[in-house]
Amino acid sequence: MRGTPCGTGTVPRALSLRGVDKTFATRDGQPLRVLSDITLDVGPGTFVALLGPSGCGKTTVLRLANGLIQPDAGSVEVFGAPARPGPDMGFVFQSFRLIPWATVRANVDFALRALPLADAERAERADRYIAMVGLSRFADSYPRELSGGMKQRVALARAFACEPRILLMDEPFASIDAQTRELMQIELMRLWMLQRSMVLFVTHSVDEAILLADRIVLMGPRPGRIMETLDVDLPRPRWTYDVRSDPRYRTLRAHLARRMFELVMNDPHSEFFGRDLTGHWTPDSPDG
Amino acid sequence: MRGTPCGTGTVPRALSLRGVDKTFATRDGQPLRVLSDITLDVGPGTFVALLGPSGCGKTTVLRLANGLIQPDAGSVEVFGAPARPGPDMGFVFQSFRLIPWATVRANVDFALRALPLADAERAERADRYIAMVGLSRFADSYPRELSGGMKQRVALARAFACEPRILLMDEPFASIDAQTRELMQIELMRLWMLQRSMVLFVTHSVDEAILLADRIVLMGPRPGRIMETLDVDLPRPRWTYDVRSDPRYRTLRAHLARRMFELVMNDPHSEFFGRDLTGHWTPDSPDG
Amino acid sequence: EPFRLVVTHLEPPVVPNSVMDLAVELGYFAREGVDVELVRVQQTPSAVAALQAGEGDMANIGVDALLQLTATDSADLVAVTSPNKSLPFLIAAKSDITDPAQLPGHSFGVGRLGSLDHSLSTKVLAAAGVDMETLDILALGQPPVRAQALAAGHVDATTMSIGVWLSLPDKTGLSVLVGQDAYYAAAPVVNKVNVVPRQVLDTRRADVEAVVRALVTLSRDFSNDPAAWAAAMAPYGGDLSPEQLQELATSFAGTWSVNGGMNADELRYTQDWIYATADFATTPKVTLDQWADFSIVDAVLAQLGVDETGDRPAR
Amino acid sequence: MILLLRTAFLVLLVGLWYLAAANVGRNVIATPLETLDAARRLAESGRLLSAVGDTLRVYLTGFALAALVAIPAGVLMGTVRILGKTLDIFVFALAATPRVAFIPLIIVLLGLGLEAKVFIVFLGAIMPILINTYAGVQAVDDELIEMARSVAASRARIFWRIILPSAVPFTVAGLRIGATIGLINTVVAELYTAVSGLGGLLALFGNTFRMAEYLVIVITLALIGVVVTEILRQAERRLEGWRGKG
Amino acid sequence: MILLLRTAFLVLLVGLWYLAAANVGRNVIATPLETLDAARRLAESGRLLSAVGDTLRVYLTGFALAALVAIPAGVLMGTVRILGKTLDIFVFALAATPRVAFIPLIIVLLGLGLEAKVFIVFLGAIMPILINTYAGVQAVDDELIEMARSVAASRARIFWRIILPSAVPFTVAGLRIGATIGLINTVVAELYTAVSGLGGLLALFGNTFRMAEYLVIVITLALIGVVVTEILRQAERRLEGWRGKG
Ligand SMILES: Nc1ncnc2c1ncn2[C@@H]1O[C@H](COP(=O)(O)OP(=O)(O)OP(=O)(O)O)[C@@H](O)[C@H]1O
Ligand SMILES: Nc1ncnc2c1ncn2[C@@H]1O[C@H](COP(=O)(O)OP(=O)(O)OP(=O)(O)O)[C@@H](O)[C@H]1O
Ligand SMILES: [Mg+2]
Ligand SMILES: [Mg+2]
Repeated sequence: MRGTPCGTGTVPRALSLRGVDKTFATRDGQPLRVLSDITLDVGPGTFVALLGPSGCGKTTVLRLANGLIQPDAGSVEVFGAPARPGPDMGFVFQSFRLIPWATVRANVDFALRALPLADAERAERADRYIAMVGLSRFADSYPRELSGGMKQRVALARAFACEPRILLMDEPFASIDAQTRELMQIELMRLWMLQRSMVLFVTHSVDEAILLADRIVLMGPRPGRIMETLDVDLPRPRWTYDVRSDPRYRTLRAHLARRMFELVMNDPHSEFFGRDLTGHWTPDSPDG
Repeated sequence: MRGTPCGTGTVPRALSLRGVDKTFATRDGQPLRVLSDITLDVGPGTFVALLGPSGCGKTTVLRLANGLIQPDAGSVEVFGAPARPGPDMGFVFQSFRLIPWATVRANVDFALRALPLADAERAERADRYIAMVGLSRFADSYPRELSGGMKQRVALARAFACEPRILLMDEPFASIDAQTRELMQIELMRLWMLQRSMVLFVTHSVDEAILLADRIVLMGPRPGRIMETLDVDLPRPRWTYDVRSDPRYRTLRAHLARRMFELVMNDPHSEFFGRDLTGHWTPDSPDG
Repeated sequence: EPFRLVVTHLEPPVVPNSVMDLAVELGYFAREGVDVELVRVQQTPSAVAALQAGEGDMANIGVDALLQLTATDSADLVAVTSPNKSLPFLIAAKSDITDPAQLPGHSFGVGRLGSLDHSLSTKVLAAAGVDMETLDILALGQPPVRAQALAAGHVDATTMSIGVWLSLPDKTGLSVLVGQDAYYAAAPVVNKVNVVPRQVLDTRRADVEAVVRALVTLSRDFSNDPAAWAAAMAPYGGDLSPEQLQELATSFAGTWSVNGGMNADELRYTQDWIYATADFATTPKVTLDQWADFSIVDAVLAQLGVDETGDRPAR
Repeated sequence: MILLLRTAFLVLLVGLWYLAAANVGRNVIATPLETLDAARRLAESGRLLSAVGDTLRVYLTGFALAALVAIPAGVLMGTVRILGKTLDIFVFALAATPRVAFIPLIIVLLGLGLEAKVFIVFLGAIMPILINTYAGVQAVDDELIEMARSVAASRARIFWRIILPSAVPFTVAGLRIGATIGLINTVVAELYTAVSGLGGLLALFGNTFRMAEYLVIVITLALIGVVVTEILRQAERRLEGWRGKG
Repeated sequence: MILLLRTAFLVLLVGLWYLAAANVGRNVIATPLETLDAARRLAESGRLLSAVGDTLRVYLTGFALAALVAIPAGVLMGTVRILGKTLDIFVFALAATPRVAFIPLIIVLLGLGLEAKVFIVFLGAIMPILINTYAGVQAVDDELIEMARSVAASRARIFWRIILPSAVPFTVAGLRIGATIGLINTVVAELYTAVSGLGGLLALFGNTFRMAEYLVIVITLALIGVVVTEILRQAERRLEGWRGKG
């Protein structure tokens, strides 16, 4: 474990954001306040899902957690030390960010270089995770020869292969079909269980959030702030039974859907505030 | 209408692929067969959803339909003439493809230039569709200042604004949260009803496919081929009642989920063929 | 250690200055016991820089440059000999100009305003009764450019050396307006000398003497037997036939530096004349002994005796 | 901040110059003070100004022409691949041939005046701009071009809105290099055709070993180069503002 | 196909040359046949070959040194922004100053031999490579750099695997331009220091109006330029293979 635990609690925190503010400079000179007073404490081994309307600042929270950008106010700590990128954190970017001039294998290898591995071991590990995401046949292909979903799987393999203690995942399954997504979810849960890593997982799917997370953080827009934090009290593993018929699942789901509806349609800061909806629409209808 | 209808049928076809084959050259010299004998006829005003595992060739079908690439065998016709890009076809790309040095407004405007519109009319239309996707506040921002979901909405606005007779959409809602996605689905249905345009819609969500489409085309992998075509016989508009409780919906959904499971897990051409699944898993479990 | 002689031509020129190259080729330096290595550069400034960099021991440079350097006290060089006191210049013009008197109103190419060739031409034309001011002067830079410009019809007349004139392959429409003899008669100035840094004069006096001795000996041999020069020059004459070379050799009679080319009267005259040109309007005055050293030539003449056929060694 | 560092570096350079002047002979480097003095004298006599005027006229005309020809030519060669592949080898051959070698021909065809000089500058400046624009167009993102084709954008619009902006960093770098080479070629032109301008003064002071004046001309040339590249930097800042790199 | 078109264009050029030779005086252009004849003579005498050898030695040494210095310097200036912003203006100033102006100083410091010549080539070739690499590094995709930082890649790895490959199109274009300017400067060096190589022959034949021989030298220089840029093209093809543009 890095550094010594500190902060308000006595329990060590894997990730701790306290009173974080973030403002971006925009081109017309107007500053854009993106995050306001974000406070979030996550213990090791916890799976946290981040839910919120488009543009509310989820990606920004992940970048702060990784130490890629610095907050304008407040502190971001990882295992008690200021957050900074390292091999113990893995990031699955929303836009994949593959190196265009590197093959699939070289892209995964690039991330593994920060780890103290022998050459042979590194090669073995890269191949193992490429196989895990089903791309062995394309290990020597360049990103431009891959489909969207295949690129996303390379990004997954790259983050998984580092076997990090903290996984930051930004809509990691958005471009993958339902069945492959399920396979990837299973692999993610396996890794998570095995390594007791902490996961901060951005998703647009309420179902996915309930299926995977210990805790769900709901964010609201403009400026991004935490609206609500919910614990998911469903027994694990959730794959082995029909979790959807559990009444707790149904209650949680309906609640989240209603809250999302409010955030998108009724929050005066929302981009769709006051939007006229022709056609009947119910807040707890399924999310497509 | 462009050209005169031709082909085997007497009904004019909006889009007609016949025996289409496509092979890509890869860097190691090995040709990669991507599509095999794709035949698909779509009448005007029809909404077709394209479903299939990651990397099975869905994007390639869309590019062929738009005339951006040419088939190695077979023919691709739009309203009876060989497919070629034009203002009557709109494409929502999987990777957005915004012009980085153009503002949101200029990105939408760029697509409108091919239409015979006066300057004022064009500006009005761009602003109207930017408002529709909820980005009026960001009309003068550059793509790098937008979140992932916001970029995707710009791509939507760009395609919608052209009000094309054929819409080719490649996972157009993948990066948007559930509620905003629903709003966008409603706008899409509105446009589609209003203009009786033909839509070819790639999605990873079985629910979304059933909710939106007249017809669902299921594709299988390596080489991409059409496995099955299903008509969705549910009354429209499907927003006004709880379509999910309709028994036809449940049957269709279960069937598609099972077929997808087979394609991903049991098809010897699949990347995940023979994958060991620890933990119980049912083929008709929901797609997260 | 070889004695490095810096010359500003790229192969033996078809003028008496070629003795420096030919002395190497014909073994005259070797016979005097000095191992001379020729260093070829394009122009006087490069030659001067080479001497200062210690990359050369002797250089053949323009007298005007030597005077500038001496006057501004920026180099310690002295002239010890001149293998070819004045390069044979002539004025060439379009054929329809047959008399210098026709020149006024026409364009005339010079190297640059105030340059040596400009001043020389002014003097030559003045002797022919033409005021340079009445001509349209164009500064054209390097001699080959001046010749090109004349051949292409962009100027009506210009000064060039006989070497450049002879090598012009196509002279249709051009003719010599003032020949080399008339030119020299009107402007009898020394334009190139061989200089050595004073330090070399002190440390390698014997070598310097040997070099001068070899040059004088070869000049005397060519003066006595012009055919020998024509024969030696045969590989370098370009398009010139052996007959033309022979003819040229004969025309050089009396211009060979058979006594080392150091005539104090000529040098003093040259100095005064150069100081009268525009370039030197603000240059501090110098005296002959600051930039010329006669002791080397005197020592050589003491050994070889004075040749009475030309090149009077006045002091 | 940057200004401070630049000034510090400049002071360092002048210091080095002092040292060099003190240690190398006077006919090679004049001291900074002598140079300043010579600059004042040249400026007062009006000679410097008129030479700068002559030089700028040749330089700017030649450079502007080069940019006007090279950018479209580079885009054309980059987009019409068959044309590019046929011609590029000849472009490189021409670029590698010393401009000085063409001077006799240029004199015959264009004479000794402004046209000849402008053409020599043009020949020097065109190559970097062309080669860089050509490279820039080839590096354009194919996905954006496909998007543009898909919305039925005209060739002209693709050119102006996609290809050209995407090649901006290349073209501006090419213009920078072209500007410096153009200036060098201006001096060459002023030496090898009718002698004039700063090139003429450079030859004059060089041949007569007036090193203080010589350095004034060299520094003037460097300053012209700085001004032109600063103008290009401002232009680039506008065009590349979307990157948000300031 | 491309080969055919290139040959056709070459034939066209030779045709134009014929016409030009027929219409312009003998003092300026020799006919292709005369040139061929001169080439044979020069080649047989061994003079051409030894001159090419001299020139290549100077050229390749100077160019290689320039590349070795310019690429790291450009990357450094592009990544350490404060350094880049401080120095770039001086780089542009130096680039705009005619190399010829430094020749007296170079001769005094480095003499007339190989060192001086190599240094002149180096000075000419370094600028385009540096300016282009600098521009290429500034144009690198920030998102990729962020990704690399996120996986805790070392500075060296970011340099070798992200920055350098992304700047390849810029650097190769810079090397192309640098190669051509380096060759031109080789000729300049051979003219202004101890005369030698192809530059020496060019001056010799130019000054004595032996235009057939002169053209042989010009064409030899152009061919050297072509060979070097073709080698660069092959290198680029390897490095840029991932684009799949052939
Ligand atoms: N570099 C930037 N410059 C200016 N504004 C930015 C920048 N990056 C993000 N933003 C703004 O910050 C806000 C939050 O962006 P962020 O990417 O964190 O949203 P998100 O929650 O991840 O959205 P999505 O679900 O659509 O990906 C948006 O309004 C966006 O416009
Ligand atoms: N330019 C290309 N060069 C080589 N192979 C390619 C190219 N484009 C696509 N492919 C290959 O074609 C196949 C199908 O790609 P396509 O993008 O059509 O898949 P898809 O069905 O859209 O997948 P996804 O759902 O992941 O986006 C993939 O195996 C991919 O590797
Ligand atoms: Mg995001
Ligand atoms: Mg796809």
